[in-house]
Amino acid sequence: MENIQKKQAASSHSHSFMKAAVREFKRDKVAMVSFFFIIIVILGVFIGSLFIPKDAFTNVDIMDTNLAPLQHGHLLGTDDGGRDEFLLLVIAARNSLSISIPVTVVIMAVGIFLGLMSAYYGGFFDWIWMRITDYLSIIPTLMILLTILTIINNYNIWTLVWVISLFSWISSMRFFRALTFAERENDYVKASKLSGSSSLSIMWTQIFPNLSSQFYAQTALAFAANIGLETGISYLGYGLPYTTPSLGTLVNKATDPEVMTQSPWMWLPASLLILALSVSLIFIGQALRRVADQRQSLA
Amino acid sequence: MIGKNLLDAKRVGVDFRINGEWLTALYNVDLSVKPGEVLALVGESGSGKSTFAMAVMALHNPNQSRVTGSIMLDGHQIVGATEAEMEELRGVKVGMIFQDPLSALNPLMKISDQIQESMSVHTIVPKEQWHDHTLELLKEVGIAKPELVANQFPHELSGGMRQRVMIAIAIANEPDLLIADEPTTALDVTIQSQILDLIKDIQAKKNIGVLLITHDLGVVAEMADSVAVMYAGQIVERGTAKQIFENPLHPYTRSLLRANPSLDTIDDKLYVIPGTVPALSEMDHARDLFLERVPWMQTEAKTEVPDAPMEPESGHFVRGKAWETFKFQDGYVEKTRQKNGEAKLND
Amino acid sequence: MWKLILRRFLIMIPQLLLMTVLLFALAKMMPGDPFTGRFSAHTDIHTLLRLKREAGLDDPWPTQYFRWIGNILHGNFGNSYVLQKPVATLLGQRIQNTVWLGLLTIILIYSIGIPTAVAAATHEGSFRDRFWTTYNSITGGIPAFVMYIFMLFLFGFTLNWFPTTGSVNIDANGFWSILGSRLYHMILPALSVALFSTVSLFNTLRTSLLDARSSDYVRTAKAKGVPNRQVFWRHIFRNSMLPVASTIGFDIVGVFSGAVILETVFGYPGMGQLFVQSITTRDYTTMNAIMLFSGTLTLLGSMLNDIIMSWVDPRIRIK
Amino acid sequence: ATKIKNPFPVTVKSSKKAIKGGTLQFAEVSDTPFVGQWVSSLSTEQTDADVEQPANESLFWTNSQFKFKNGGPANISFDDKAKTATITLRKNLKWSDGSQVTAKDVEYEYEIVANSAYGSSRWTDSFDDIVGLQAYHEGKAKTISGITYPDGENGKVLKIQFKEMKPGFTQSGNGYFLETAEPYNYLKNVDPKKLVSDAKTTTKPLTTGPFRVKKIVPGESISYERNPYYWGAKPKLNGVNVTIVSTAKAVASMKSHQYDIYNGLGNDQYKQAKNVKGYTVTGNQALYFQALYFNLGHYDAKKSVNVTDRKTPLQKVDLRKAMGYARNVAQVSKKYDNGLTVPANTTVPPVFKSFWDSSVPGYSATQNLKKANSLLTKGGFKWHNSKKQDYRIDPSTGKKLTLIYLARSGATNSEIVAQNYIQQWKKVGITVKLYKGKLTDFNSWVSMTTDPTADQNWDFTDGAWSTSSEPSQTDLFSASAPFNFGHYTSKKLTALLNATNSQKSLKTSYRIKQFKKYQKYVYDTAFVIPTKYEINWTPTNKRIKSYTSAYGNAGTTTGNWWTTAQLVSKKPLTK
Amino acid sequence: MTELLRITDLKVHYPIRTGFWNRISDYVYAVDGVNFSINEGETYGLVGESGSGKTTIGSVIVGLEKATTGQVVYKGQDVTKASTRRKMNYNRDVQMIFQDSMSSLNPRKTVYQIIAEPLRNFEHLDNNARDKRIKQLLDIVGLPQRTLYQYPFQFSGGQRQRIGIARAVATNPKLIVADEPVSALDLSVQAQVLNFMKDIQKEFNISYLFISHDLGVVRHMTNNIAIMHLGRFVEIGTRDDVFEDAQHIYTKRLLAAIPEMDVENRDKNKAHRLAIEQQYQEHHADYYDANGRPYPMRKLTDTHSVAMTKEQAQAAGVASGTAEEEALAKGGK
Ligand SMILES: Nc1ncnc2c1ncn2[C@@H]1O[C@H](COP(=O)(O)OP(=O)(O)OP(=O)(O)O)[C@@H](O)[C@H]1O
Ligand SMILES: Nc1ncnc2c1ncn2[C@@H]1O[C@H](COP(=O)(O)OP(=O)(O)OP(=O)(O)O)[C@@H](O)[C@H]1O
Ligand SMILES: [Mg+2]
Ligand SMILES: [Mg+2]
Repeated sequence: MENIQKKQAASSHSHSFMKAAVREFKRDKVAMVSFFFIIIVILGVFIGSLFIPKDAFTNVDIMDTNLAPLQHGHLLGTDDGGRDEFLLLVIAARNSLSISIPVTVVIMAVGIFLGLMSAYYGGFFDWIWMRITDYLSIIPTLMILLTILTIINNYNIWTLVWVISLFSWISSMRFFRALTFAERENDYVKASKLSGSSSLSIMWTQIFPNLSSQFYAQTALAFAANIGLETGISYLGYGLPYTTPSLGTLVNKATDPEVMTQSPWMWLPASLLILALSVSLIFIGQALRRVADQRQSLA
Repeated sequence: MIGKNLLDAKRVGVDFRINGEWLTALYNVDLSVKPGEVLALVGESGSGKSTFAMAVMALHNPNQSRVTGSIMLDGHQIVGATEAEMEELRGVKVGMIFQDPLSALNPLMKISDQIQESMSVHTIVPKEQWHDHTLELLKEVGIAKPELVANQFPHELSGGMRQRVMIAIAIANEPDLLIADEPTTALDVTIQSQILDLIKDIQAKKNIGVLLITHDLGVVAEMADSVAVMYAGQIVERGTAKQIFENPLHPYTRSLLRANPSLDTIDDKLYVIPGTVPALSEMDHARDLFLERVPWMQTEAKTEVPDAPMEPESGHFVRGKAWETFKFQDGYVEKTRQKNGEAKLND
Repeated sequence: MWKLILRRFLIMIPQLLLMTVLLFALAKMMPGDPFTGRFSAHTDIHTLLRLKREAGLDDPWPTQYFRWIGNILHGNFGNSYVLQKPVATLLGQRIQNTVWLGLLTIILIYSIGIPTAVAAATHEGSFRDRFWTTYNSITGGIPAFVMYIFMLFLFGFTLNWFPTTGSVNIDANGFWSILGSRLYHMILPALSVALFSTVSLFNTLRTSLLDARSSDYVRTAKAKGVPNRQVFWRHIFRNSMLPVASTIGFDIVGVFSGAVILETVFGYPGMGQLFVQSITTRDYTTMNAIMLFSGTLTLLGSMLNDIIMSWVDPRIRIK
Repeated sequence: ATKIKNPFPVTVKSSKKAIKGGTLQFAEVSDTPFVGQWVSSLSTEQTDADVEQPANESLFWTNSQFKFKNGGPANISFDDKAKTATITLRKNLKWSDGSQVTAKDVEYEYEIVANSAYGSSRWTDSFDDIVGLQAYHEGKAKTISGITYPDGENGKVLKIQFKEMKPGFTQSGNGYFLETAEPYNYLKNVDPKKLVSDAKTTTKPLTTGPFRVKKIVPGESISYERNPYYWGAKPKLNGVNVTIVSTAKAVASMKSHQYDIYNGLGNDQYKQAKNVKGYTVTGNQALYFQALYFNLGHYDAKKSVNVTDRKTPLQKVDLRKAMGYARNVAQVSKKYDNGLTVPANTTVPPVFKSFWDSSVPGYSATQNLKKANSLLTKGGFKWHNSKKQDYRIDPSTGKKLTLIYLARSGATNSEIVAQNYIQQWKKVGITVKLYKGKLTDFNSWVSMTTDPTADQNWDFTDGAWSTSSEPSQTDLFSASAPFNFGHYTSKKLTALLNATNSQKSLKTSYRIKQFKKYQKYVYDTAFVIPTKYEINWTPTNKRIKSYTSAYGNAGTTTGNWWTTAQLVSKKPLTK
Repeated sequence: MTELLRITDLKVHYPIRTGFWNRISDYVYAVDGVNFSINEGETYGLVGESGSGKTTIGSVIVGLEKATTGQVVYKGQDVTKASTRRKMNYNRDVQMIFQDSMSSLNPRKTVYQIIAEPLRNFEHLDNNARDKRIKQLLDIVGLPQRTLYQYPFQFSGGQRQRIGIARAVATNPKLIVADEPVSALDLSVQAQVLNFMKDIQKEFNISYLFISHDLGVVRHMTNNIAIMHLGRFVEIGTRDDVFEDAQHIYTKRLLAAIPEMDVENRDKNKAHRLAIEQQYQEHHADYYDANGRPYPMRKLTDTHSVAMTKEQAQAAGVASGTAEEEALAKGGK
């Protein structure tokens, strides 16, 4: 019974958020298109890649290299290894998303968890965490990432996820810490304490719902940023191996001005996909933020 | 106190565009302030008091709002005046102080700069005198160490001091009219009384008109020469302070006075006005909106609302006719009314 | 004030020390060493080993670490084993290049971001506003290097408007000609960053302009009779620049950390490019010096922020 | 017999009339800046040597086969009986500040190499052949007893006393003596430890070549002007600008006609570079070979000796040969190297016309899967499922035959090429996996191949060498060579290598015979499988009146191309 | 009347931390030694200027702030320790109403969820019983049942304040700390809320600690009043003691500053106010010690204590011994 009650309560909250979001997205056609685009890309890429055998994108076909789109049945042409660009794009997108999605999840989860705890408990706990983040934030992140990636000899998607996450949670923690600090000032927190709720329950059932819309918006932005970071690392040559292509490795081909002009099919689709993903996520983030603002303004 | 009106507002209306729809926030407001007079504008939150003040200053955003009617300020028409004309009038003819003296002062500017800016945009005080005049002003508003304060920033001053500085800024160019929008709501009672006394002193000394906006009836009683009571964007009653407090006519005024805790009510329940203020979008200003909260009265008085206020006493105006028949539901009769004889007016 | 700066400096020391430990450990964990790059069939491996030993790379880690730290404390950043120069000399040139580029970039970012934010905020809801807001959200979302490559290709090679390599033309002589040549070399990279990095400045400034516009003190100023122009510049703009000023330190740091990719793409001989090279050649001394420099810069940046803030915002006074 | 063709002209000429003076724009294609070290014994970078070309001149001239010849800044003569070499400097050989180049200056270079205070990495055991140099190197002697000045330190003659005359002496780059000099008087007051970073050796050098440094932007570019003290023909150009251009930008900058000469372009860029209007590609065979090294043993660091003792199916010669036959080197060369590499048959580059044995067939000329299969079957590597021909079994373990390939990253297509070979080997049933699933970067690769304590869990790798202009291969494959990555040794191999350096080999015809024997042996045992040779190519703008990529001091009338270089227009030509 | 809660020598000092190591450099003496007690069913008024420490006292009583020293004795137990409070389900009996009704209601929770929270934690009701109780509470505060699943922003200020009250009374508390419950409300709404508070007080015999700076409201609501200044009490007494017979200069000043709804006599009032103000300026030193803090309390009558020196007390005509001494003696029993 108790559980049902809670579920009801929870669903009625998310229900209203969903409603506001639906309203907002209906009003904002750009955000709506972005939303469906993201969904289609994610589903398409993950489901599609299930049907692509590994050979299709690892095997080199020396006869069919550098084909322009639509030649020899290659929709988007082939690369310098004769690999089909379309298949590559699907796999690359899957790999890039397989990195940026978990990274986003990790840093948002760590960020909200530490941010909430740190701001809520304050005092020594907060002080320690702030000193840690202070310390970590003076470290030149990209440089250290590159250094670490040269040390790790044999890495896969998961290693990359952990390494990128290692430093990226700081800003999300600070963000949520600041929000929680502001939220904590509200008297409803005191009221909950007086109503006998435990600290944990106050944090997660009282404060967190008020951060949730910022949380969604921030997640969209972080996701976009992580796609950028992953591709940037791959661009510098510290990404995944050849057999695990990512959007960054595809874009990387444009560093060769010759490829850039003569074989745009090798890098342009990937660049456009990155751009479209990033921009869509930004539009979604903005819409979600407006959903949050709307509630505040209604209040 | 007889003379030409300093401020003469006739049938002033203000509409706001909210979500693409024009909604009326102020309707047919008639008000006037004479030199040397303190007019108190009272009413509940959201009744339109600030909206009126901003209309006098012509500070409403022209894209989001429109002002109709006529507002004459010392012979200048404000409705429809250009921005340049208004810049000439603001600070010179009319000065204004606001409720929250912290946010109303620029946090990044020294006090002296903020006062002098007032002088610098007009030609009334010659440049050589700015410095001395600033110190003089600060002294005038009761700041003990003007030299020190002049060089400080707003956040370094207490609430009362800030409000004094606000007053100094407002009177820097010796305006004829001072608008004070809830000048003491954010202050402690002791500070409040000091600031009110200060405003009163300055008003008397310079013989200026004051439009004092407040929702505190006590403040009104202490300060005002005349009073205008506002409800839902309309002036429901106006008259001298004495008339309003001793012989309130409009049902709203009477209800408000009754709801105020006083010595008489000490162990009783307070009077509660039934119902709530309608939302802006639900207001039909052609009617007397307060009467919707008096369900026990007959209907004729409610529907028939003449456009012009009635003047049952000289200088005492009241909107509509409902006052003639209004009785509290519980039959309560105010002491003053018992004393003055209710019948006299009701007949 | 000076006392505070001093104290902040003292606080920096443990943070930097901790950082040196991390950097040192990472460097040591990297495969290879600065001498692997010199390897060829005609160098005697024993000579290489001797040189390595002489460079102290065979000593126990703690010895190496403390020697390194000791030297740094004496202002000696060691020698680059790969480029065979004192790191200080090497970095000196590179940092200069990066600093100039960074400065130009920041100036460009500000001179694009501020006017557009002002235009957008003063015409809220207009086409101009929507245009610049959209421009910023799109440019802010594109991974930078994609745009760098594009800019380089278009303006550097196809249109041939800008030099595509180096930091100065070797034929430039005399102060003005050299300065001109340096500027000419920096414009394309700086512009490529600036055109696509205004988003945070734009958003911050636009929001705070809008906030300031409806603030009480602006109403006060208007009530004084202050003309609109003056209200805008003295009250709205000045106050809105506060949050912008509060990020200057971090902006500077951001520009420097962006140098890694930027300089790699444009082949601009700055710190970032040197870093990528030093990491591939395992030039520890150079690599660590650069990271240490960046870390110090971050600290100085946040200190600069505090100082700027306490300078422009009288509410923040350092005790 | 194997034929190696150079697809490019060695020399190109323009019929247009030359302009007077002019500045030549030289692009050095490189992703790292030049160090700018002018003391040759302290410099290790090829980039440095390239960018310093206009101002540097070697003491001795050579012919196109790298044999010393007279007529250059100095002459060298050998006395086999007395075991001496005599170096005679030209009377008018001067440093670029006008001071004389002296015998001491030549000797000073030896001091820099041998005195560890200077930190040179050039010292090798070969120098032990000069009398007293080892003692000096070890600090036991204050001077080098084997080097003497018949005309005094400031004279122009230097005599070197050797312990033993070597067959390689007559070839430039033999590593037994040095071929450059340094301005002793100019540098003598610099603290040896600081010499490497002193302005006198980095930004304000003294040189002897036709041009001298006017200005240096460190790491980026150098501008040269005529050296008025040059001993030879007066250069025709007013100056030369050398600029570092990154690999990624080189072709694009060619297309916008920014430089006259592009030195150091990668083979993967040829396809784009070859058709750029206004440029002609010149080229020559490179001193380079690449080979497949099988990891057959380990290096005993204590004894400084290689031991062939690794347990691996690769100990079977049939498997090694099959690995060679299964590769499609020619296809890869054509596709990815654009014909700029050619399948190699031996480990001696064919530039050494007389030493290279064209009769050895090699394994890389054509892919031969049939032969590979039959060799494997012969070696006992049976198919796991002979019908399906899925993979082969290692008879010694009975398990799937799997080899680990330590492939190097670096070029843009390294990964593609590696994957391609892996696919080819799969065709003959050899399962090959990349070491840790990916390519290994250069630094890790060096650590793994040279450090005996590193992980040795790999079976084969690619090794490539830019060889010296002396053909000896002792440094590469001898039992004591630390760079013998395959650690293969045998009595026969040692004997063959020794023979090429023996006193008998002072006679060139004997030496050639020994070299051919050695190459045959490499082919038979297949302990390394030569993969490819390379062709150097240089696009040059058509505004250069004449250009040559000939080796040595051949190809021009004056013996130094930089003095004859001329331009036919003010700007690089666009057609 | 029985005593419900007694505060003895309560001090709350907030440390001011500075520097990197976050060291304590000074203290804010928010509450600096106060004693008083609240009886069952009575309303105790707490008045004073902004920052004088009113909220802090309230917070300590409900357990939101820690007392630096001193005791809060409820039903004979010292409840300054969090563990004690938890053991006895203290907040079931002692609740709070906040000034800002908007911020005290979680914008993401429905009325139902808000009122259910204390019930869930303190009362072990089954769902039906709880639903019933919530509906009953809604009736008590006069909100229609349909509002049960609405969100706070859908209510007016007065309604929101009533939701806050419903939450506070949900567990039938004995004492409610009301921190400026009507300061943010308009006159007409204020009347509603005040009436309502009085109603439920009668019905459930609740005690209030009523914090306000509006003396009119305080006079309307309270039996006993404490006037606070600079973290200390300057005067305690019954309503009549304070309003009719103010002894402390600060109390007098406060009273004089209240604007009176008496148009006729406003000039007289002003003159009186100015006279008191002058008196305050002149005699300030007599009422505050060397550190500028009020003196300890002295008993004038059984109900009336004032912070003054012995001499002043004697001049005022009464008694010996400070209130503190007495309080301590009582506590010792
Ligand atoms: N710029 C505006 N745009 C839209 N609506 C507005 C604007 N300014 C005021 N209103 C609305 O007009 C009505 C009157 O507001 P106003 O601020 O004048 O009230 P007030 O009497 O001053 O109240 P308070 O005592 O709270 O200051 C309110 O309903 C308010 O929401
Ligand atoms: N958490 C805290 N840390 C430091 N100082 C505090 C804290 N809370 C309150 N104070 C200080 O304690 C003093 C008393 O504050 P308190 O809120 O109790 O006053 P108050 O009488 O309720 O004032 P108001 O009428 O403005 O609500 C003030 O000076 C305040 O600044
Ligand atoms: Mg208002
Ligand atoms: Mg308070």
